[in-house]
Amino acid sequence: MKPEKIMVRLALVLLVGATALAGAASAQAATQSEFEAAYRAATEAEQKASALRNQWTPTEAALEAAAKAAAAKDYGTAMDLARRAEALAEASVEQAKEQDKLWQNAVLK
Amino acid sequence: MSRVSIVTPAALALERRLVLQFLGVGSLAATGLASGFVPLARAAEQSLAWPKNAFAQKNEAAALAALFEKPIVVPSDKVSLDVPEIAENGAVVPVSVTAALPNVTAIALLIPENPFTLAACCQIPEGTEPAISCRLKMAKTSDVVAVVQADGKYYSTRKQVKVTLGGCGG
Amino acid sequence: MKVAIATIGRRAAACLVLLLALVLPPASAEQRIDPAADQRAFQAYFRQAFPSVALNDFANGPYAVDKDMRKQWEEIMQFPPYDFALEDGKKLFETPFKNGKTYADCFPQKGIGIRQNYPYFDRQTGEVVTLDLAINRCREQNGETPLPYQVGDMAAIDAYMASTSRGKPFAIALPADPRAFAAYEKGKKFFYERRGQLNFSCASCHVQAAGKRLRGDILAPALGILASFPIYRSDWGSMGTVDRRFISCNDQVRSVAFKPEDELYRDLEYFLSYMSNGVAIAGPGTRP
Amino acid sequence: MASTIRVRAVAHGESTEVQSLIQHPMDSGFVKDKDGKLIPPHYIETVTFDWNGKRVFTAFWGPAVSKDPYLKFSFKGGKKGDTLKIGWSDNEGKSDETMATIL
Repeated sequence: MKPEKIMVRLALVLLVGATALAGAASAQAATQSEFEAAYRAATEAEQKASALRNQWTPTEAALEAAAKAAAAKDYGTAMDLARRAEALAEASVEQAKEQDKLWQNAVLK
Repeated sequence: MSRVSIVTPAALALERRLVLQFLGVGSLAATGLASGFVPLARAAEQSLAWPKNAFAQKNEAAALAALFEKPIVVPSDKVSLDVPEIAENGAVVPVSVTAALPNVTAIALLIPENPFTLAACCQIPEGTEPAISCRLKMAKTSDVVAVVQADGKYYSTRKQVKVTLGGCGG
Repeated sequence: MKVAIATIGRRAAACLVLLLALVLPPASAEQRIDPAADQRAFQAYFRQAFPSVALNDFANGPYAVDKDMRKQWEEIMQFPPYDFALEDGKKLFETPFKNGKTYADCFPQKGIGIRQNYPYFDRQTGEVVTLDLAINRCREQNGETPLPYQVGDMAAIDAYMASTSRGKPFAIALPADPRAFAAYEKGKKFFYERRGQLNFSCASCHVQAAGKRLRGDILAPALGILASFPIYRSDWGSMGTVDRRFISCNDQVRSVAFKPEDELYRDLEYFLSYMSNGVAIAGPGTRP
Repeated sequence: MASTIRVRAVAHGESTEVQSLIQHPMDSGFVKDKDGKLIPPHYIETVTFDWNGKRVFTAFWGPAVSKDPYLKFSFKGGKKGDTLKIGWSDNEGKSDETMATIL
């Protein structure tokens, strides 16, 4: 095999290995307080969505799963779920703001 | 187990033999009681026992064999089956069967793709028209098979009904 | 220096204009919102999209726009599964409350043949009142506990009251009251606004895709879509009211549904019913 | 308790058309309830129709028959005013019976 190919392959392996490690590391390192911060951010975003009366069911499901994972002390999973919930909540807030204007375009005139 | 033959008085002798054989079987009490009727004493009438074994079968041949004692079933255009092409809902599929045959004594409806194949079976006494309508449940896309017993012979037809969920899911 | 003054002048003028625009009242709610024009456009769209469908047939949703579905419906209508609920509804409607009164004492024309006027805008309370809300308010005024919404007795009473209005065209009134127009507009917005993770609006299915297939279902056109309520859906295996349908639709597009009789649901029902003025009531109905 | 059987029997010339709708869950045993528990099978097994003491129809049903089952058939004979007896029994030993007048 050509040396360059080997080098590329080696680099790839290292890269993959590193991210996996980082992922695992972040899972263990996510402490309760980090989870709670992420969870708070998610619930605040969801409250904004609720105020706009535009919550999504997957957000609620992710929040619930995050709380359950945290209760089981699995803060890594809980952290990921809380972040996912926040992203979903933000998206639903965005949707509500956009639709506030865009709905007029769909009206039968 | 209970091999009850759904036949006209013509085969009554056979019927009586089955009834006697059936009486000997332990499960009679359960079946008799479960159906809430006093079925079997009146051998003159077609027997009333619910064909438990036939309803327990998981494929067409086994269900028919259990119901009609190994019938030879011949596809026939004399049996017409009215079913939708696409079921609006698998829980309520309207099915109508009409048989342009004389001396029809029973009509059975089978759905091979259902967990249990035999869906329903009706006894048609002398003087009753050989045509029924009912509503069946279908687990998924499947043939609906109608088998008609007339003069001790068996005629069938089948049509596929497409079944799928509605809406855009949860 | 002169340049600076000029730019300040120009900027001040711009602010002034901006201020004026804010101060001047925006065109008053009535002019901008024109429900009658909306209704004409709405009905015209569906009459053109489904030229062979008679106005009253729009009450039959998917069965008005798909032959195979209609055939199955006609067979099921020979002995409709809502028969039991309809009979229960009549009995419930006629059973007196503990104080001896009945629903007939709460409703105009003793509650018979009035479903086509609901929902209406109540100018005293300034809100949209649907038939279900009126039923529960009648119960509360007579010392009875309100019925749970969506199913059961409420759906049965709806079924009976709807049956007494069969053939009477929807006649939803829109009083010249800015609050009524506002409620109407909020309902209209809800109907056209995309929601949920699937990012659909009611219009995505019941306007743009009306008559088309969504897996096993044929999507009902929005015109006349409430005329057959309450409906016995094979999918539910029981009766359901408008609330139950709104909530199940929201769930499907992964939007968190509101409580039954939420203000927005009532406004949506008000908008949808007003759009269907002229379509005869055909409830109770059966659906897939 | 109101009857669970609705019947519409109409005489047409020399035959009578019978339609019936029976209030029954017809649980197949394959459906889960809200909490994910399987609802046990509970379905009508036998339905009989008698006109003036003569058995005119018997249906044997399994779990594949729809909820609130419907049936239509017709038989030669029967005139306005005759009575029709309908009875059903299910796999839990429950049953119901009613008399209907031919219209």
